[in-house]
Amino acid sequence: MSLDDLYREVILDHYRSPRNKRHIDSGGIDVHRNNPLCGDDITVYVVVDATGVATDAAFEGQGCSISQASASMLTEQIRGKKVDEIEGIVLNFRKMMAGEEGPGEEELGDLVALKGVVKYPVRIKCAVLAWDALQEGISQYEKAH
Amino acid sequence: MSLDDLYREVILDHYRSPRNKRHIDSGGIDVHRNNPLCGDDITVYVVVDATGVATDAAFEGQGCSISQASASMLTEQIRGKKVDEIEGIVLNFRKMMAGEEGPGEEELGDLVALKGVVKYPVRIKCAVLAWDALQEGISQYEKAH
Amino acid sequence: MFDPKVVRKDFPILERRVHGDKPLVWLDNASTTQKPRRVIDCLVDFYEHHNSNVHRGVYALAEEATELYEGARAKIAAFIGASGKREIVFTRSATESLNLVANAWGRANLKPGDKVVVTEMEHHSNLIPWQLVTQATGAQIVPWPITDDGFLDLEAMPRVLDGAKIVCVSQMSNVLGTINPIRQVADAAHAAGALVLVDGAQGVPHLITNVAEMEADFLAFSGHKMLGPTGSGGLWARAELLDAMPPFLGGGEMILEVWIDHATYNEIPYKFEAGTPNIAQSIGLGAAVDYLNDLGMEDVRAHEIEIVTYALDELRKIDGLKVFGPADPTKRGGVVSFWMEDLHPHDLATIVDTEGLAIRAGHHCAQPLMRVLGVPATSRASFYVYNTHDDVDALVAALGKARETFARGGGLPF
Amino acid sequence: MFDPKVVRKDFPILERRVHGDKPLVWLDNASTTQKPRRVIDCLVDFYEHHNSNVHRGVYALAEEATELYEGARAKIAAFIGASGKREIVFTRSATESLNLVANAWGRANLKPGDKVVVTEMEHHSNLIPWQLVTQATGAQIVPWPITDDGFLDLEAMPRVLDGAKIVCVSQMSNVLGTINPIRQVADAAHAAGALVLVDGAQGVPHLITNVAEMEADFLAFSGHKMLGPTGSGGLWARAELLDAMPPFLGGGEMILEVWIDHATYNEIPYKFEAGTPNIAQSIGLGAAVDYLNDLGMEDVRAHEIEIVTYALDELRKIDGLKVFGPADPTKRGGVVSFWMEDLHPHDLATIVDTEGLAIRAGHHCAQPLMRVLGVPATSRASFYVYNTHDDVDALVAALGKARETFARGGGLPF
Ligand SMILES: Cc1ncc(COP(=O)(O)O)c(C=O)c1O
Ligand SMILES: Cc1ncc(COP(=O)(O)O)c(C=O)c1O
Repeated sequence: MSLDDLYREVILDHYRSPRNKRHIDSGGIDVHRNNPLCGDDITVYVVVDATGVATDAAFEGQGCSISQASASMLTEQIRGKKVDEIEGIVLNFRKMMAGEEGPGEEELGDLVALKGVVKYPVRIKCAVLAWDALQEGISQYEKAH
Repeated sequence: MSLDDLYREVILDHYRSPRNKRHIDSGGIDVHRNNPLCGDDITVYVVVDATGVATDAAFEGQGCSISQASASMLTEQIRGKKVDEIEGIVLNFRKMMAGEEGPGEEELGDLVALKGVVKYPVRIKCAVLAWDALQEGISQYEKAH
Repeated sequence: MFDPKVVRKDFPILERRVHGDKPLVWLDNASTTQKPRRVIDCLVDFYEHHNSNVHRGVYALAEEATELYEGARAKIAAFIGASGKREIVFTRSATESLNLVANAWGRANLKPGDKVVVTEMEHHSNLIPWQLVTQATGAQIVPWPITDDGFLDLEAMPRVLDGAKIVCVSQMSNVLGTINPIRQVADAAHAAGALVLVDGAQGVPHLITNVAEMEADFLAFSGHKMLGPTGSGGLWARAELLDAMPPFLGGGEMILEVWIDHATYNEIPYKFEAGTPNIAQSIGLGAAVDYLNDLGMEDVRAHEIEIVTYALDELRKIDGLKVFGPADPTKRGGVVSFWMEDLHPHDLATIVDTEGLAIRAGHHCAQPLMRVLGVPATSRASFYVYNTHDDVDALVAALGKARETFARGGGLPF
Repeated sequence: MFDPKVVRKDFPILERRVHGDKPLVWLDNASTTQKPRRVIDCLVDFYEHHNSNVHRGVYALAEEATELYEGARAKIAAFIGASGKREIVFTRSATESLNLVANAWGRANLKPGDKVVVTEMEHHSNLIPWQLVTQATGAQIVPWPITDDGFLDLEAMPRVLDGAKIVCVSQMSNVLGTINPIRQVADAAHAAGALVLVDGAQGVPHLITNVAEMEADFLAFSGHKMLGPTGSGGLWARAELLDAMPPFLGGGEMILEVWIDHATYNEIPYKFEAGTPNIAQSIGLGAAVDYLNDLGMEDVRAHEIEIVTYALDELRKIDGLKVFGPADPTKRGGVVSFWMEDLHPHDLATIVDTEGLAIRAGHHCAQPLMRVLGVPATSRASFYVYNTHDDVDALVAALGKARETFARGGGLPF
């Protein structure tokens, strides 16, 4: 097992300089998740406009490089996308985390760097933490609309 | 291990024809004991007169040959004795059950037949059940007098 | 169909001799079963290669131990037809599982006057927890009577179910061997608005058990009675019920976020597994399930019917011996309780022990049932996959010896 | 004094290699310890020769199993200086023992407004059970603060004890390593009319423990953290307290006489051991106690002080690494929690794992303490009798590798 697979440069970069790490009074998606294994916690915020487009996305919280980088990349990847597109990204990301090869990786952008996590099963929970929050947020949004 | 050590003829005789197996409204010692291992239960009754002599002793209950025979012999052995003599008998009986050799056996009469029980540790509880009740009764009596 | 004489060879303890040179004949399977080599090896392998706490570590051994532990959970879920492994909570024993339901479900759901139905054939482990919780909540216990031939009295069913909140019933009686009609009970109970808690301590090891077909709500089982290690057992419950229940024990692993005066709880089943669980034991239970699956539960049951048929036939030939429970071997499991005239069960068990046979004497943790049967205790022989006709013959011979020791007198000594 | 390099040879798992060819370095002893050959052999011997349920059978194997099980109880009683084996209740774990006290003692003795004191360094297992029982009874939890250097704040003692009913305190912290002054706490608590529950999960394996000298009322301990099997543990309590407490779990063995709606209970400790207990595991714990006695607890402690001294010295040489808890090795156990600048503990543990080292990262089931320390998590290495200076050196080297992987950035990432 090579650690380089896990700690790709782009991951360390997102960890050191997280994008969109700030609070939003979103009035939209605002979901907190915690990983009881290690105490990592993440809150994901998404502002969705009237046409169903995520005009802003951000996160807060603390945790390991994997959970932080994953959240940071998530916010970049979903910004400006429509909610149903975002659902597709969530699905593709989960597939990647389940070790499934396949199309859709190109849609994941930087997130492909997280592919190496698959070889570290206990760390998958870190990578998906923000995504669990996002998915919960989308369900809540869809119930409300 | 020979079963003859356990099931001496005198034990089977007391089992088949228990002595003093009846209820007494003793107004004196009246204690119930139960063996949770097997559900055996015994109540021991002793009438003690003003001079501290056990003028009558009896038991009720049901259980295996060892517990029944032991209770039956107990009633025979303590009848007509003074409470402090009875305490001596209890002590000698317990010593025998603990596998201690020693004087005092002659005082135990038929009870010596129970000596073989020592080789069957799980059955010792059966043999001492009535004696536990008697001892509890004596303590209660002594507290009250 | 397996040959029990071949199966025996998998169980090292069956080589034992007791009281000098008497080969061990293990006929107390309703109390606990012996362990096959495969289960023992599984424990040794765990401690020699994978021992670690589960769920909490990021290192190799923690990952291996967690995978083994969760793998065992999946095996057990499949074994009883659960819809997923989140419906399986590991416990130490059937007793702990039953207490979990009484405490977590009972304390949250019972109010003064509520009825908890408990059959007259229940083991103390499915009765005392309900006594404790009804005493705490003001609910009351309603006994469900049995018939003279040892079945649940179905005529009494409408009466006992009326107003009931939960029905506590064993899948198979550990005294009578009776197999209870769980599906029928569950349908009636649900129609009456009650939940059904099945005590599967005897049923799961011996019968083909499918919780979906049973339609019950809770099923407690005991790993050490199905070839697993001591300290293994579990609870199945429908996920919605587990989700809605408050936790039972508190501690590590069952939480999400903790402050000094409150906390949020983990998802099921972890919400109910506080602290370090019985890790090696639960993994060992998984190995026992593999072993039973290899034998095939259909064949386990077929062997049981076969040996009970033989045992009942042989025992009935003995003068003055009364067998309790259903006469039809297809309606009962491999538990045979009996009374032999003139011989208290305790004496009887001691005498057959000197011949190498382990049978149980006593109230079998079912004192209310003993009162219904009108006996202070019974003798009980119970069979499992490694028992043979030879074992039955040995029992019959030993009973003959017991009879000789206590030459006949007159009637029951009580 | 034993040589840990020789002791290691008794532990088969320490031969393991992980991630290819990396020798296993087990530094998560605060979570669970490895098992010596003697304990594993004891389990195998039990299942191959003596396996039976305890207490209830009259046959040879039941007698043997009961003698082994009760023998283990006596060993444990002696190990912690209890006045007799009736004061020892076998449980699965420290967690179960703590829940037993919270439920059996707590539900019977706490009223609205009563105070339950819990230190800020308690493990969730000594906190959540009290949350559950205070929520049920209307009592309230009072946190006992700690000082900056990781000790109980003794200045706060009079305030927190005022009106307290029970004080819940760990013998040794599983995060800070702090050894708490139990005797002093107990004397003050008793003077204030409160009982003292000691969580000995970390203390009993590592310190010379004598309940008579401690003057506490309850002591919970965990067998699997002291070389015993998973599923072993226990509770010591003063006999008068156990006698006066209502039962916790209901079922077989804990009763005397049972009717449908009420029952009388067995004498202690059996009143608290419902159903089939963790038989083989408790016997295995007895074997672990034998092993520790052979090493000698004085020497176990001396080795611990020695290795912690070395570890603290080496870790302090690392730039940007902060160790939590007392600085003086004689005032702390073999648990070393630390934070390494720029590296989240979770990442750190993954990296050192690839070098074969098992260390723990996270909140260590002590979230309230994490808040007090101002960190989301820590890394934790914890030592036991088989750990050597080589293990410390391997840790230091692996930390170097972690630092390399995460080339230095700026400060704590939170
Ligand atoms: C019907 C029944 N229920 C419950 C139990 C208790 O199970 P355990 O021994 O796993 O606590 C038993 C076994 O003694 C039993 O036969
Ligand atoms: C201080 C402390 N208390 C309680 C526990 C819980 O013990 P167990 O694992 O036996 O449930 C632990 C171990 O995790 C601990 O370190």
